[in-house]
This record gives sequence, structure tokens and C-alpha cells, in this order.
Amino acid sequence: MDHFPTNWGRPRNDAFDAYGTYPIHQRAPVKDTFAEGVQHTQQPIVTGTSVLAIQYKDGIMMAADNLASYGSLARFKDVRRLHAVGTSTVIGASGDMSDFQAIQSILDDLVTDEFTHGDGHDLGPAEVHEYLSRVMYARRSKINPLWNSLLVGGFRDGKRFLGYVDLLGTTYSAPSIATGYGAYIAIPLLRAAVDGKQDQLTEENAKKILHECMRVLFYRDARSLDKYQIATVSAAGVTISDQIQIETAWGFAEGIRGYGAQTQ
Amino acid sequence: MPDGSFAHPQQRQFNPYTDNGGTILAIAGADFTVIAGDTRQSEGYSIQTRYAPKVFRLTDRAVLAVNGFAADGNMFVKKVKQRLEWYRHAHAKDMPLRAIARLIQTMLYAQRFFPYYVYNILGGIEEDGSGAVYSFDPVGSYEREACRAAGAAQSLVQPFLDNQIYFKNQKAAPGTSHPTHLPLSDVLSIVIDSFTSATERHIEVGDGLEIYVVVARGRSPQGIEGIRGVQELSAQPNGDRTFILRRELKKD
Amino acid sequence: MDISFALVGKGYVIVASDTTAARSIVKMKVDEDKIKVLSPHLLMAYSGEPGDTVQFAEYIERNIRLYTIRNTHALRPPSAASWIRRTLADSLRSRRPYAVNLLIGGYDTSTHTPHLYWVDYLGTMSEVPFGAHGYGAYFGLSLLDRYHDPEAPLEEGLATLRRCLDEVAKRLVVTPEKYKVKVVDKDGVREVEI
Amino acid sequence: MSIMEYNGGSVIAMVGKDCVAIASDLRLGNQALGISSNFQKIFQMTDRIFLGLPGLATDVTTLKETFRYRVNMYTIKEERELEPETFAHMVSSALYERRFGPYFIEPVMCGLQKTHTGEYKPFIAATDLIGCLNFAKDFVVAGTASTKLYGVAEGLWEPDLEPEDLFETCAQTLLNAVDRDAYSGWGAEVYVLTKDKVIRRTLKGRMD
Amino acid sequence: MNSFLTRYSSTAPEADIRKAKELYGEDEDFSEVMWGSTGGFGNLASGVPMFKLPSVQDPASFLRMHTDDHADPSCRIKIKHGTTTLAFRFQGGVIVAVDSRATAGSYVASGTVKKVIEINPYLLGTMAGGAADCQYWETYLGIQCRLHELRNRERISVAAASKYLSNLVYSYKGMGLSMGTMICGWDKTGPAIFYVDSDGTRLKGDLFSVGSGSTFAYGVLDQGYRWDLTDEEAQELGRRSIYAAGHRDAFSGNTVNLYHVKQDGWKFIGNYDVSELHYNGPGDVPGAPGGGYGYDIRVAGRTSANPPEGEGQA
Amino acid sequence: MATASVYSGPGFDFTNEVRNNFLTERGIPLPKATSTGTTIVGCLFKDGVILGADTRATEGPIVADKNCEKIHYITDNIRCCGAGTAADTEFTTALISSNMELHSLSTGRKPRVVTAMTMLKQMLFRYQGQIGAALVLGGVDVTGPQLFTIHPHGSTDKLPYVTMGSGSLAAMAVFEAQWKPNMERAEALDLVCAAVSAGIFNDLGSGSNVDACVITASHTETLRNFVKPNERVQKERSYTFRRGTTEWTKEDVRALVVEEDITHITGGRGAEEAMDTS
Repeated sequence: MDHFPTNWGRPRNDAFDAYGTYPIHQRAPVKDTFAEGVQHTQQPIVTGTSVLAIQYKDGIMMAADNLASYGSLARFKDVRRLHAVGTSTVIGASGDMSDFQAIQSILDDLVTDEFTHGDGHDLGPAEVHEYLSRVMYARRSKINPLWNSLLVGGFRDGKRFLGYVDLLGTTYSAPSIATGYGAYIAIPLLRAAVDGKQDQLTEENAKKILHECMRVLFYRDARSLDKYQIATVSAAGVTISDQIQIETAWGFAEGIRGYGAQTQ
Repeated sequence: MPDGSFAHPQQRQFNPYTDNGGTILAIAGADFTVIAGDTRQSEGYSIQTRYAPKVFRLTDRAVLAVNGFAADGNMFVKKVKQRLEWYRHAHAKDMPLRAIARLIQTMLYAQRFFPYYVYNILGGIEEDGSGAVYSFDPVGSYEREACRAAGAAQSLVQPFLDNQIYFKNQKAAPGTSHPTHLPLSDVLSIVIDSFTSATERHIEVGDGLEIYVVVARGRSPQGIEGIRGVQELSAQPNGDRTFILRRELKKD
Repeated sequence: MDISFALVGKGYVIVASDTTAARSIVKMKVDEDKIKVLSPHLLMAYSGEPGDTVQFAEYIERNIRLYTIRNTHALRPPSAASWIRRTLADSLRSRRPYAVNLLIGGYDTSTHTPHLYWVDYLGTMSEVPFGAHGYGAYFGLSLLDRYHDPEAPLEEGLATLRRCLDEVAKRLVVTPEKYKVKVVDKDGVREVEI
Repeated sequence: MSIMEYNGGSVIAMVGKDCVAIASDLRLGNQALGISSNFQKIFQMTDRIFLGLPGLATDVTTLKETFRYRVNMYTIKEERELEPETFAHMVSSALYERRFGPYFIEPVMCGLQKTHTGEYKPFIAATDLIGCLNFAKDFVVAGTASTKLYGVAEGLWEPDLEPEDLFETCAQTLLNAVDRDAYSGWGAEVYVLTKDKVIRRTLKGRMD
Repeated sequence: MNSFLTRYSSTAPEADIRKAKELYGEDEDFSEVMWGSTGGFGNLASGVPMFKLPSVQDPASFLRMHTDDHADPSCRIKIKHGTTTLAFRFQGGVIVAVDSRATAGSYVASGTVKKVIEINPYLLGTMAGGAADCQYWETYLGIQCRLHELRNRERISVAAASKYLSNLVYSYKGMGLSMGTMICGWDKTGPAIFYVDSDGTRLKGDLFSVGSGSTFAYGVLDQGYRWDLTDEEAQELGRRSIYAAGHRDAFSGNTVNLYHVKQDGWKFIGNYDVSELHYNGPGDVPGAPGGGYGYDIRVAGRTSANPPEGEGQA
Repeated sequence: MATASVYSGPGFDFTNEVRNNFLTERGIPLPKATSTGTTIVGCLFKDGVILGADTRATEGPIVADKNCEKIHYITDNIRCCGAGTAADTEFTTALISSNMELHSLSTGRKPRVVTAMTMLKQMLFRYQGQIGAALVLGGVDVTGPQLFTIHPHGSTDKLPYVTMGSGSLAAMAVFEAQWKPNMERAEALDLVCAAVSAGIFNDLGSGSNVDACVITASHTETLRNFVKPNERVQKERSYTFRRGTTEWTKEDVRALVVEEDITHITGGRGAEEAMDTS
């Protein structure tokens, strides 16, 4: 411990060796013998980009494109990043796809277990969200996170639910949520279109808004794809659409020559 | 002087913490306590949500505000509530405020080597009917105070409260002295002005304001019912009463 | 590990500095004078990076002397201190900065006022009633807050200094054994035994 | 420990009704150790311009001298009095000249600006350490206690304060802010500048 | 055998709990006692407290990375520190004096910290270093001292109490605890002071000062200290020494808390505002000379200028 | 002494560099220059260019200036929005503005936007990104409306709608969703406002008011504080203090009005006449 007056009480002190006893003075760090052998996900490998979700009049709607990237390589072009859990919940994932698949199997187990209890209870979106937040937080606390940002949405007992949970266990709810680049690019559009109007928004309009955002994301997010799916959860249950194609226009570039002084 | 040269090489790796901004404060009066927090949750330069409560009602006479890393905070509140529930089952009564304060200390200190990144302020009514505020650092050192601000804008708000609540650096007019406790209406205006000021100057504060007011049993709620946007949370009006007051803050 | 103290009293300034010249864990010399007499009424105690200290002190000494020769009058303490500070601050912007801490004590013969300036290696200057450099400051300053008197006669001033040196001897891990003490007053500079 | 905290110190300037106030603490520290409780950081540049220099103390002295020199040169060359706004730009360009080797000072300026009608208009400004000007209508702050000063000033400041009220508001803001800052404090002084006089008061601030 | 089976079966209810634990990673194991009267204070009741460590290779440097505001001022978890505390023995017992400031980085987090922890009516502990470390461990020590009394039908000696604390914190050496405390009290052997810190050092002595402002306190304390001080003189010395540190050290100050330990236990003498001490002194208390402690107050109007007689007026 | 000279040479002064490195070596970290988050945008419309900016300047998480000006004057028909290190944008645009003026004086022609763009990119490239200015440059000249962005390292971009700063993604989303070629003035102005507002309300680095500037071939219109969506609400109470609240120990008052009594001593005729002749 460093006893120099002005350094008193600071946590750094253990690194100080006033008496030149190194290496004895340093206690061996408390370390698991097998620590070296245990590999934790320290960075995501195969990743999915943004997921968008909004509330609307009859429930919630969620959209995610079908791309899984391997670094800058557009590796898999038909992954499904929206996943139904039970009968009233859907989750969407950005981040590491293998971690997401692990989460899918955990949740599927959970739903099965819940069903086999046969007590008439089933899991709604709020319960799934709570469960996922506990799982994600616990993995974070083990410094072995599941490298995802997840959106959980659903509709049950006449109530909409939309929540977010990420690799740190951070959670929140809002009328419109987006992960990844969507949080920067789509959120301004979604907040303008949805927040405060969620009780008036029809399914059609909600779809249109999400479609517009997915298009903007495709224009600006280099890890995105022009094919996406929409999940809708309402009193009618969960439906996940087929792939939707985004039509794009690049006509504005017609008149532009070069990037500076060039005119022809 | 220490240069850290004996430190082990440090790996830059997964960082289990983040900062979600926001500010909380609590002020104790003679027979009431006001606990407030803004509702913005942010990360970096992004607003995650405009409504994430930071202030939680624990018992009829205890309210806890948490600030810092939202995941730690939410999980911590859940655990505190769980312990209080157990206590209720074992003793058939609510845990008194000062015991909750000590409970929070031990719970925070249990994570001494992997701290919760949370700043807690506990406010409520003591068993003798007086208002009390307990403030905690992330590893559990705590003290009872009359007012305390914590979180992103703590250094903006706290000196203002020192001046307005404790009358620091103010000489009383000749022949008078400063009041020890301010009436509820004054405290509420100071709280609201603290937050509007903090919103002006701190980017992580804004969107909404939630103010909890706990009034001791049998004391008059001093006209709080008349204020715009007040809602009573307490079930029976003859016990300790809790009110919640919501205000909008700037959203930029 | 240099230690220097200085304090002002009624019509005088006492400047004290230890006399150790150390290299790493070795004492090379125990009677080194680390207080330069710059002019008949000006003293400067210096400490800091070995080498820099002496080089800087001699540079200052010669230039103050040059000024005196050119103008027949010595610089008064405030002007001298200001010039020394400026030199130090400018040197800091050069390729080889001097890392020297100074205590400049002088007696202004025209206003009959003693002056003491505390200057650190960055060129920070402040006029103080008493000052210290080195680890001695951590023990001596509070003591001087308690015992120093600007109107104390010389014997009392020396006794106060004695207290500081005793305290350092008592509490500091590596204590210098000898100090050189110089006094400047209306009669000029002289060394005193302590 | 940032270099701005090495010596400590804070300054605030506020606008009132036809008057301005500028206030600073008086501490000179060497990190945690207090050296002097009478280290001025506010300097009068002309009759109606004050300059506050919180930051590294050696640069306080150097810049004080530099600006005194520049102001004098300006006055001699132009044969007219320097206006506060001109002075602000002088400070700004002097600092930006050292963009890649800055002085560790965040100057705060205040003064009374002569208008075309011969009236005096309050003027305050501050720059960061490389000279980015910030003209404010209410108050400007700088130094180790700047966040605290922002908070208190935002709460206490009101428009159109009379000189005596401005003194109270400015003094209360400074005192309460520096009490929450370890590196500022040790007494304080306030200057209130009106069109016909300068009032300087040394405050009875906390000495710890 | 049964327990073995349940441990590895995948259908029993235990399996559900086990699986949930794996996923949730519940860090505390709650025992039955927690449901009972200790409700919530489980880790104090179950003997040696258990602490969760982050599962990284080097927990100590992990902790330092996130909590050391000296090396990295932008570190988020700022733990309160900075202090001046002192205690000395003299013919009339033990004087304990402390300041009340806690800083987090350069922010003065609190000016009203109680840095003397009243372990029991005969024992005091002071607090320097990590505020939480001292509060928690000295509270814990208080519990152990009480248990000692109940077991042995006599008060614990100061030596034993300090040894207990020393052993406790020594077992956490190198993990980032930061604590420097003086355990002061009166037992069968008379007044005693022990200095204990998180290195595991434990020293018996007559006079100690600990914390960031300790050198300044020593400066005044050493000069005024004698064994045969009267009670009033001793109290004044303690007050004045903490004032001196509060004045010079940026991380100490606000108020002085003064305690006096005598044969019949400790007594709280008073709380004095440092600024008030500076300008006006402690007021009407025995032993105080009157007037402010501050240098500029003490020497107001005095000057070092030494004009020759008769010329001064000119 | 060289350091105090008012006749210092052009360009930056590096004399403190040595000292500052010396301080760094002693383990004292140097403060980083204040860098501001911002939303700045520009877009082409039928008759010209519209530039937009928010008005918040920040120092870390603290708002240093609630209503600063980020649209800088280059020439009458050219304006430049700045994001990044505040002082750098300020001084870089001021420098180029002067150079543009000199250039148009020496060539006798109305300045062109590409000239300003080239000057800016060459200057920023010379400093290799050390000058942290991210700029949106727009104007109308003989070649028609022009809009560029210039990055701190000197790379440029030419597009019909551009954004920069920490709120650039939010603003760009609005443009991507709603921009059309050949918009009318009012429509384009609304779009610019919507884009800047997206930054103001969704990016913490941006805030307060919307500034805009409409440049057409004939006219440049500056719309300072065009929209003010973030006015502070009335405070709940007044915080003036009773006079005499603050204790002070010493007071000096210096009068700036010098009162002089002028006494005419002579006043004889002869003296006046003598004066007249001189």
C-alpha cells in the first residue's frame, strides 16, 4: 500500500512497491488454474445488424433484415433474426448470431418446460423479457457475455409490451426501439412517427414506417441487406412475414461528378 | 511515486460497466422527504429511452433512488425488494428505514471487489416520524443527511442545494436565523428548479422528472394534493402517505 | 530529497537549506551550500534536479551581477524575483528546461521591507510570509501557520525555524543532518549557526 | 490529475443591469498542498476590462504580462481605448496561435462596451484553452470548479440585477461552488464594474 | 447415494433449480437463516463474509481499472477517500480528532462524514482510506467485540480488538482494500492506541496521525505534545492539529470531530467548523486561547516592514 | 522578449510544445482540446442551397454555450458550418474567409465555392487531421449551387444533401427519407429544420435552437435561431439574495469618473488673443 500522504486511500496502492521486495511483495493474483483454457466470447464473429420495433394500435411490430455478416463479408443472406417465443412473444436479435441461437434454444427449452408443467400458465412478453434480462446480466457478471442486443415484443391480455436487453443486462422500454445502427439512424424517424401516436397507428401505417426505416438503413448501414422480415404480434398471435424486398433509387447520383472541383 | 510499473499487464477486454446518465436527489424535511430523479436513460450520445424510472417505492415509508449503470441499478433494486419481502414474511412488518440503510450497505459491500456501479439515495420516514435521507457510495459507505444529489449532474446540483437547503455561506438577516427545515412547497420548487438547471447544462439530464413525496403518518400533506400532476400512491390515507409528482423536462 | 525553508520576520528574511548532495542512495557531500547570494540584499535557495540547480543558480547570479555592474544599482527584490521567474518560465519552453525550485528572499532597502518569493520549477511565483520546498513543506507549513509571526525578532524567527527542522528530523524518513541558514536584512546577508 | 488541476482555481463572470461582475477564488495550490491564499487570478486590463485567468499558475503570470503588454501596445498604436470585444478577440487569437502547444489557461473576460450612443453595455466572454470564444448573455465560468459553477449559476442567476444584487448572486455562486471543489477556495474576491466605479470585495470564504 | 442421484438427475426439482442457477448465475447462496431474524444480514451472521470476485484473470487490477481515479480521472466508480485523523495518549486518557471531508476525485462528496466509529462505549475506531472499508469492517469488529463480551463475560481489550481487525484485513491483502485506522480505547491496562492498516500493519503507540493531511497534523501535534498535558490543553491540541491539516490539505477539512476517551469510556467533546475555527476559533471552550486559528487572522495588522524610527510616518 | 511580441510571424507558435511534452513526461496528463458534438446539415433545392445547424457547444457532458453560432461567414455567397474542435472550425473558416476575400480582390471575380473548398481541404490536409474541423460548405456561384463536406483529414464530398457532426446520422436519416430533387424554398427549409431537429432531439451532443441560412444566386438570408424549440421554462421561484447576505472582509471602491474642479486663473483678454495667433 502506498502511504504517501496525498495518495492516501486510493485503490491503486497495491501496485506500489516502496520496499523493493518485488516479486515477493505482489501476491499472486487470485486466479483459476484453468483460466487460460477457458475461452469466452470476447468479440462477436458472425453478426446481424439493426432490429427495429414499434408499438402500434393493435400490438407491436418488429423488423430485421436477413443478413449475417462475417466481418465485412456479407456471409449469410437468409438468416432469420426474428424468433417467436410461445404464442404471444417475438424476439429479435442483433449481434453475434451463434449467441442468438444459444438464446433461442434456452428459450425454447423454457417454453417447453413451462408447457409440460401443464398448469395453464404460459410465458408472455414481459416474462420473457425479465427472464432474458436475468440471463444476460448473469452472463455479464461472469464476464462471459452473450454478445447480443435483443428486442422483446409481444401482446398479451390486451397489453402491448416492447423491451430491450443487451449484453450488459441493460434494459428499458419505449414506444419505439432500435438496436445497432438503427439506434442512430432509424430512431429519429421512429420517434417522430410513433412516440405519442402509438394508439392511433394502424397496422398498415406501422408497416409503412418500418419499411421506410429499413430502406434508410439499407442506404446508410454498410452491414445491411435489402431483404427483411416483419414480425407482427397482436391479439391474433405472432406472425412473421416472408422476406420483403426493399426497392431503392440511386438516381440522385446522375448529376454528380467527382467529389470536389471536378465538373465533367 | 507510484507509477504502476509493477502492475500486471492489463487486458483491454469486455467492459462489464457502462454509464447510463441521469441524476437523482433527495431532500428531508421535518416530517416529509422528497426523492426525485429524471427519467432519461442514455448511453454515449444516444438517448435509449425517455422514460426509465430511477426512483422506486420500497415500503410505505421508504423510497430508493438509484443511478449509474442501469442494469446494476435495476438488479440491485430487485434484490433489495426481495430481501424486504423476506423480512416482511419473517416479521410481519416493514423493515424500518435505518435498517434498510444498513441492509443496503451490506449488500453493496458484498460486491466490494466487483462493485455495483450505482449511487443510491434512500429517502423516507424514520420510526420517530422525521424525514431522513441516506446516501451511499458504490461500495456501501453511507451517512444520514438532509439533502443529497447524485449521478451525472451531482456536481451541478449539490452546491446549489448546499446554498438553498443548508443556507451555506449565507448570513442570516440581523436578529433572525435560518430555518432548519423548509416547508414542502419550497422544497418542491427547489427540486424542480434544480432539475431544470441541470437539464440546461448537462446533456445527460432531461426528458422527464419524477418526484416522490413521503409524508409522515398524521402530518398534513401541506397542500400537495392541489399541485398539478400529483397522484397519491398510498392505499390508506391514515398511514404514511406517498405522492408522486411528474413533470416534463427539456428533451434536447 | 532537498529540503528548504524560508520565513520573513521583522525586517529580515531567513533562508535555510539542507547541505546534502545525494546521488541515488549515496550521500556525496554533506556541506554543500545551496543558497546563492545574488546581490547585497538578495538570497536564493535552490533545489531540484541535480545539475540544473547549480547551472541555473550561477546563470542567475551572473546576470544579476551584470545588471548591478551596468546600472550601479542592484535590482530590488520584486523586480529580481520577477525576472528570475520569467527566465525560468522561458527556459521551460526551451529544449533543455531547468527543473529548479526556488525560494528568493530579499530586503528592499528603499521601502525597508523584507520580501520572500516562492517559485517552483514551472515558473509559478507567489509572495509568501513563509515557504518551503521538498518534503519538508508537508510538515513545516502547518507548523508555520501556527507559530510564524511577521513581527518576530530574529531570535524568535530562528526558534520557529528550529521547530521546523526538528519536526522534519522527527518525522521524515530520510532526514538531512545539517542545514545552512542565511539571513538577509538591512545590513545585508550573513550566515547564522542554528 | 489533470494539468488544469495542478494549481487549482476558478473564475466566474456575470452580467447585471448596466454592470458586470467577475469573481475568483484565491488559492494557489501544488496539487493537494495549499501554497498561498492570496494568489490573484483577476487582472484589470483597462478601466473597463477585467481578465480572469484560471489554470496553470505559471501561465497565469506569463499571460498576465503578455496581455498587459499587448493592451499597452494597442493603446499606444491606435491612440484609443481598447474595447472589451476587441480584447476578447486579442485573447482568442493569442491562444489559438499556440494551438499545438497551448497555455493551460481558460480565460474569462468581462467589461463594459461603449455603444455608438456613448452608453455602456455589459460584455462577458470566455474561451477554452485554445481560444474558442464563447459570448454569453448571462454568465461564463472556468476553472477546476466549472461544473459546480455552471450548476449554481444556472440556478441563481437572474436577468437585470442591480450592482449590489449582482455582487450577492455572484459571490454566493462562487462560494458555494468552490466549497464542493477540493482544488479551489481559500478565500475569494469579487469585482463589480459599473459605468462609474469598480468595487472590489474580499469575501469571507471557507479556508479548508 | 440418493443425494448423488439428485445431483446428476435431469428431472428432479433440484435439477430445475440447478439449471436456473447456471443461467441466472445467482451469486449469493442464501441459507435458511436469511429467512429468519437476520433477514437480510446473512453475510454478517455466517462467520467470515464472502465476497464475489469478478471472473477475470486478475481481480485486483480489474478493480483498480474501474475505481482508481488517480491514474484515470475519468474512471466511473469513484470511491470516497481523503482524510486526516489523529489520536494520542496522554496522562488524561486518549484524544481522538478527525476531520469530516470525503472527496471523490476533486469533488467534495461530503463534508459531514463521521470518521470516528463508535465500536462500543469503550472503543473507538477512526476512518481513513476507503470510507466503505472502514465503516464495514469496524461495524463487523463491533459485532465480534460484543460476541467476545457475551462469550467471556468481560470487555475485549484494545489489543485484542485491533488484532482481530488486523487479521481480518490482512486476509484480504492485495485485493484492493484501503484502510488505515486507529483503534483507541481504555481497558484493564489503561488507555491504548493501535494503528491498523490494510497492509496488515499493527502498531501500538502513543501518537499517530493517518491520512492525506497527516503530515500537517503531525507538524502542529508534535510541537505541542507532552505526556502531562491537561485535558483542556490536549483537546485544544487535537482540535488545532486537525484544523491545520484541514487548512493546508485540499482533501481534508469541513469540520473537526473531537473525542476524549477516559476510564469510564469515550466522550464526544464537540464538532467544530474548520472555517469557523479559522476566523473565530472554537468559541468559549476550555483550553482555547480565543481568537481565530487562521494565520492571516492571527497576524492581522502585523507587518514585517522595518522602517527606521521616525521615517515610517513620512 | 519574443514571447510578448505583437509582431509575431504567421502560423502556429510551437514554443510551448517542449514544455508541455516535459510535463507529460512527468506523468501529468494534458487536457484534451474541447471538442463539440454537433448537427450540421446542408441541402440543395431549386434555387440554391440551405445550410442548417444546432446551437449547442459542449465540454464533455457539460453544455458550455447554449446558443453558439455554427454557420460561419466565408463570403457573401458562401457559408460554412463547422463541427469538431470548436476553436479549429472558428479559426479555419475565418482564415479561409480572409483568403477568399483576398483572392476575389486579386482576381476581380466573384468567389466560387470550389475555391473555398480547395483552400479548406488543402489546409486541413497539410495538418494531417491535427486540426479537427469537420465542415459543411455551401454556396451559390456562377456554376450554380454547390454543396460540399470537408473532413478533418482533408477529404471532401459533393452531394445534394449532406450532414456532419455527432448528430449526422439522425439528420441524414431525415434526408434519406424525405429529400427530393428541385424542392421549393419553403419545403427545403422545413426539411433542413426537420433534419437539424432530429439531431437536436436524438443526439445528446446537439441541442437548443435551429440556425439556418438560405443562399440563392441573388441573395443570402441568415435565419439565426430560426426555430427555438427549447426555451427554458419559468423558474419556480426567485433566487435573489437579501443585500448583505455575503460576508466580506475588505472593500475597495475606485471611481472611474474623475471629478475635477476647473478654476480659471487668468481669464484676461490678452492671453486669449495670444492663443489665437499660435
